Amino acid sequence: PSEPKGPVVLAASSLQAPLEELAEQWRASGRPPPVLSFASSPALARQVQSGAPGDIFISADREWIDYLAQQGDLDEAGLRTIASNSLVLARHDDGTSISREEVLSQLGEVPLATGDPETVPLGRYARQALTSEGLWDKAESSIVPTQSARAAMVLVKRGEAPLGMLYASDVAEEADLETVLAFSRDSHDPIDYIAMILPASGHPDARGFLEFLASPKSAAVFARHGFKRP
Amino acid sequence: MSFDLRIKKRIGERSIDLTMSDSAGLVALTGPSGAGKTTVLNCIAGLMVPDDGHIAIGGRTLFDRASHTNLPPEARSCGYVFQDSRLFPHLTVVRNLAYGEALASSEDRWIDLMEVACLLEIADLLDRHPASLSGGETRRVAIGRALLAAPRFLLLDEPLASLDPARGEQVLQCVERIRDELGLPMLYVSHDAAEVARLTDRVVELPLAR
Amino acid sequence: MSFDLRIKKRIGERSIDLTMSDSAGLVALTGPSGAGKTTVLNCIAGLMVPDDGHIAIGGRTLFDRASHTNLPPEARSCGYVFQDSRLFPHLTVVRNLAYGEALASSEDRWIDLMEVACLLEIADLLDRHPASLSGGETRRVAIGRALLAAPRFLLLDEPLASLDPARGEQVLQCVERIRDELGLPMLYVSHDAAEVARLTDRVVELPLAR
Amino acid sequence: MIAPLSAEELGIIGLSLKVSLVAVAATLPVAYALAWLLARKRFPGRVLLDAFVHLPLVVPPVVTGYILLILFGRTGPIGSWLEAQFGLSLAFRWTGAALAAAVMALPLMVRAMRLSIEMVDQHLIDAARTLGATRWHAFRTITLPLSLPGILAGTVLGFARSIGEFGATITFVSSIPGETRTLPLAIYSALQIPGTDVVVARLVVLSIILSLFALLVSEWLIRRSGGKGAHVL
Amino acid sequence: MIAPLSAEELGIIGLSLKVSLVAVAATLPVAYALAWLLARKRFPGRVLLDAFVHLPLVVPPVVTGYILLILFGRTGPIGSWLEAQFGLSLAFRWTGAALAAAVMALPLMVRAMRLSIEMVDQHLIDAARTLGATRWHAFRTITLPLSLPGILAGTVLGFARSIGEFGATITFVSSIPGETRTLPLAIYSALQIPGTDVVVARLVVLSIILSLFALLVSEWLIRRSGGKGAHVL
Ligand SMILES: Nc1ncnc2c1ncn2[C@@H]1O[C@H](COP(=O)(O)OP(=O)(O)OP(=O)(O)O)[C@@H](O)[C@H]1O
Ligand SMILES: Nc1ncnc2c1ncn2[C@@H]1O[C@H](COP(=O)(O)OP(=O)(O)OP(=O)(O)O)[C@@H](O)[C@H]1O
Ligand code: MOO
Ligand SMILES: [Mg+2]
Ligand SMILES: [Mg+2]
Repeated sequence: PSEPKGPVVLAASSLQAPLEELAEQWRASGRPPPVLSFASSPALARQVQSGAPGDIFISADREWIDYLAQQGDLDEAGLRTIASNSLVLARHDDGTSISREEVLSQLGEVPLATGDPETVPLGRYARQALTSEGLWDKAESSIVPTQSARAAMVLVKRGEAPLGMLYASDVAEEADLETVLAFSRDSHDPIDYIAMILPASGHPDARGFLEFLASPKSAAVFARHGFKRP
Repeated sequence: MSFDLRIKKRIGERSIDLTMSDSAGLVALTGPSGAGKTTVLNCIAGLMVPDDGHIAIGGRTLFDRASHTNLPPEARSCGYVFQDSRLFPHLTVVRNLAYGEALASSEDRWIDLMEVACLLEIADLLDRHPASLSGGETRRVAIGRALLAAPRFLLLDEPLASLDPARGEQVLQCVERIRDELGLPMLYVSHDAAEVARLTDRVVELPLAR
Repeated sequence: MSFDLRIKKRIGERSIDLTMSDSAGLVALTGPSGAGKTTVLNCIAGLMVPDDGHIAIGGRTLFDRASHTNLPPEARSCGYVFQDSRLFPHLTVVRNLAYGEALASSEDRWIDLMEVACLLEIADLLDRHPASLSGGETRRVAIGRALLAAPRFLLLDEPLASLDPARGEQVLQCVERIRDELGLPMLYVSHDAAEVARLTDRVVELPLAR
Repeated sequence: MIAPLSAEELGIIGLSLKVSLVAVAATLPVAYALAWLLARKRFPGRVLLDAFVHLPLVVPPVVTGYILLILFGRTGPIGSWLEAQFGLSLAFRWTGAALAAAVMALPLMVRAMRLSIEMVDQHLIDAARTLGATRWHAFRTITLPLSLPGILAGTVLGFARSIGEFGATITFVSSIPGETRTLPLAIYSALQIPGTDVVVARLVVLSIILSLFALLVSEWLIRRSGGKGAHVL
Repeated sequence: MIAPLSAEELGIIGLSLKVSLVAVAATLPVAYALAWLLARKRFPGRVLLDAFVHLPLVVPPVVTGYILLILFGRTGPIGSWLEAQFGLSLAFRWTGAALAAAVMALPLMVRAMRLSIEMVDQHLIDAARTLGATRWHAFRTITLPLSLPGILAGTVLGFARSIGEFGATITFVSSIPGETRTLPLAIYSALQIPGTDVVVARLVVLSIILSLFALLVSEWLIRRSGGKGAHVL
């Protein structure tokens, strides 16, 4: 406990793998390691709102950033986009090979897991992307809405839902998942991970770590975990 | 032969050893407090298993260690008035009384609920719960419950405890009638010499043995 | 005046009404089962509140409706042998016995644990738990527990129930000694006429009233 | 805030009630049997069974849900068997939500019932046996009614836990409106969007009212039984 | 899988134990007092108090955590007061995790204890009073020891629930390694990263072992008390 602590980072759970790697790099460069705390973006946003003693907040959802800014809980000027993501239609890899057309013909017939379109960012993007491809009306009835991107991925991976609209980053590192269709960036709102210094922050390394996260070197790490450069 | 008993039982630090063969209908069991009278009754009722011996009543073998006979309590048809009454706290008096009656086949019954209620003067208690009964009232209900189960023999552990002389006398007369008219074997535990003398001349005294 | 009682109490469908003024040390309370003897003792001990009346024992007023006096049970210093013994199931015999003794101030005590254990022949039961005692053993421990609480008067609800003649005789002699040597007021509930006659000529009979 | 209930809210309440009632009703006999075993029998593996019953309490709900998914999902060993044999599908169905609620309620129900069974005086059962009752009859007429306070307490606990169950449910059967989106899942959903405090508050109040209602019913049942079940003289 | 525990795992276990033990120890007297009130006293608002005690069971854990955040956060009414008066900070501290665990365990503890208190024969307390015991002394020497089975059952339930508590904790105090990341939060964390099945399985097994241990201790305590607490003759 006597060893000095780095800045406290409140981050969306989906960023856990790359952030832990980056924190390790940061520590290896001789600075006190940051304290990483993960939860869902809404939970973190509410913690920020009630005066969480953190230094940096990284949200996976633009809406909560806007909400906090609106409430006067943060300063929009200090926002940095540190990574992006893209959307894919993935299928459970059951060993058979199957053409894209056959998969698309299954839309609406078999369960398709994705985030809840009403409440979860993944679902919102999925609806936008499918709509722009003209597939939403067909797919809508068979959507299995989950409460997190990761939960949707697990359902497809286990074959509970043969299809899923998932983040590319979640599909990248999993076996049993096969990308059927990658959606273009303009078929949906940008999927950005936004970081900022919290008003309550007093840690001298906070700004430094934020800049580190936004650096090209970090972008490479994010990319290795399936994320895109902002 | 009404009673053909040989019971050996160690309980705590006490060794109980009773051998008795008697054709009298009613046998009194006496002895100092802690001698093992209740333990003997529990063995006969099938609630405890003797370490060794043999239990036959009215010619029916209930327990025999040698032949591994050991009837479960419900098959022994005994009417047991417990020293501590043991009424069912969640049932009204009438449902306590009827508990065993309902389980007996009707041809075995030799007394009915109304007779019992009159005999023991418990007719106005029928809808009450045991928790609200006085000591003597509890005792009378416990006696009634045992009689109504159509028993083939009776185990009475100080049945007159807590009873006033008038009600005690009624119970005694009833016991005498059962002895004389029905000829049911009865084992009667009591500390009252006069009571015992009136009922029987067959007294088995259990010593305080180690 | 040992006893100056006027107790009116309705319980269930029964009305109990007892008035008694007596300077005798030991008064016997008799009456048919369900007459209200236990209820009277409970009122005196402070466990039930009379609907009306006045309770004074040995010159101390314990309850008086007119002046709103109502001492809590623990302030009444009574030694109560309950009809149903009520030993504490989680405590050993010796801790049951010592329960009240520890709460009494030492100058009020007039008997100690070893005397009680010898008198009641419970010395080898001291480390046992109540669940393993026989009926008479339980009774003796309950009597001992009441005596050890350094009471200023005694309420004995059929103290000799379940006791064999030898042990009953010992308890009776003890009661006589307490009566004669200590002069503690005692209310003695019993159904045994001989027992009562031997102890006192002051008998209060509680009728079965509606 | 005090506007009448919307059709959607009514639907959610109906679903929550259905899921919880089915879960508690189905668990009741299992829980009682386990409680009786643990209270009255000494057998090898008793402590293990005891530990197993406590598992859903100890393991985080999300993990329990995940285990249910692995076992009872369409591709899981039990799930595929149920589907093949009985056409019974739990995945993404309200029946799955009921299973999750039942599993989470089980340890609470067992403990309360066990406590009550342990308090039943064995001497009363002896008395029943001498009056001609078989083991089973004595159990039905003595042990069962005398342990009623524990059954009621367990049922209330289990019902409240079912009404509040979230983590295992959402992991096992997702949050499908009208099928598996019970009150807690609806509340969680609303919490995900900024500025829905009023919706959340309404739903929370609704769940509180539901369980207050369950409490009142149980109090009434206890009183109706004359509190007699509570006497274990 | 059966490699010895890593320093990190030991740290997580230590933290989980600390949080759960503090939570249960601190809740014990409060829970018992509430149980006694509910079992023995009739007062206006009794059913409301009963309902209030059940709340953490009914309301989804995430909502409970959110309410704790609002009340006990640094800017919350109670949180800021505690901070100003005693310098006690709960937000994002292990103490906050203990508070969350305590709140979630409370209803389970109260129910079990209440059941036991209700079974204590009032006649024994009467007997104690005639022997000179004040209400308080009779409570300490009769009611308290005779309700020991309920206290133990409640403690086991509460401890198990604390060990498994997730939703309220992560919402209230986040998941800070070494400070608030208890076993369930570590499990959740591991579930977020691909390829961590072994880590998850190890952590789940560890939580099971912890509570198995708690069970064994409680069984041993019951046996040591000679099972005598269970007799309410
Ligand atoms: N579990 C036990 N452990 C040790 N001793 C026991 C146990 N149960 C009973 N005993 C002892 O066994 C002896 C016989 O008990 P039992 O109840 O048969 O006596 P009893 O003759 O009926 O006496 P009483 O006339 O007082 O009712 C008693 O001394 C009692 O203390
Ligand atoms: N809660 C109650 N409800 C109704 N009646 C009650 C209640 N409690 C006691 N009684 C009745 O009050 C009467 C007096 O009871 P009490 O115990 O004082 O009698 P007792 O004289 O001690 O009798 P016994 O010699 O049989 O012990 C009894 O008829 C009893 O049934
Ligand atoms: O503890 Mo949970 O996973 O929010 O029900
Ligand atoms: Mg006996
Ligand atoms: Mg009486």
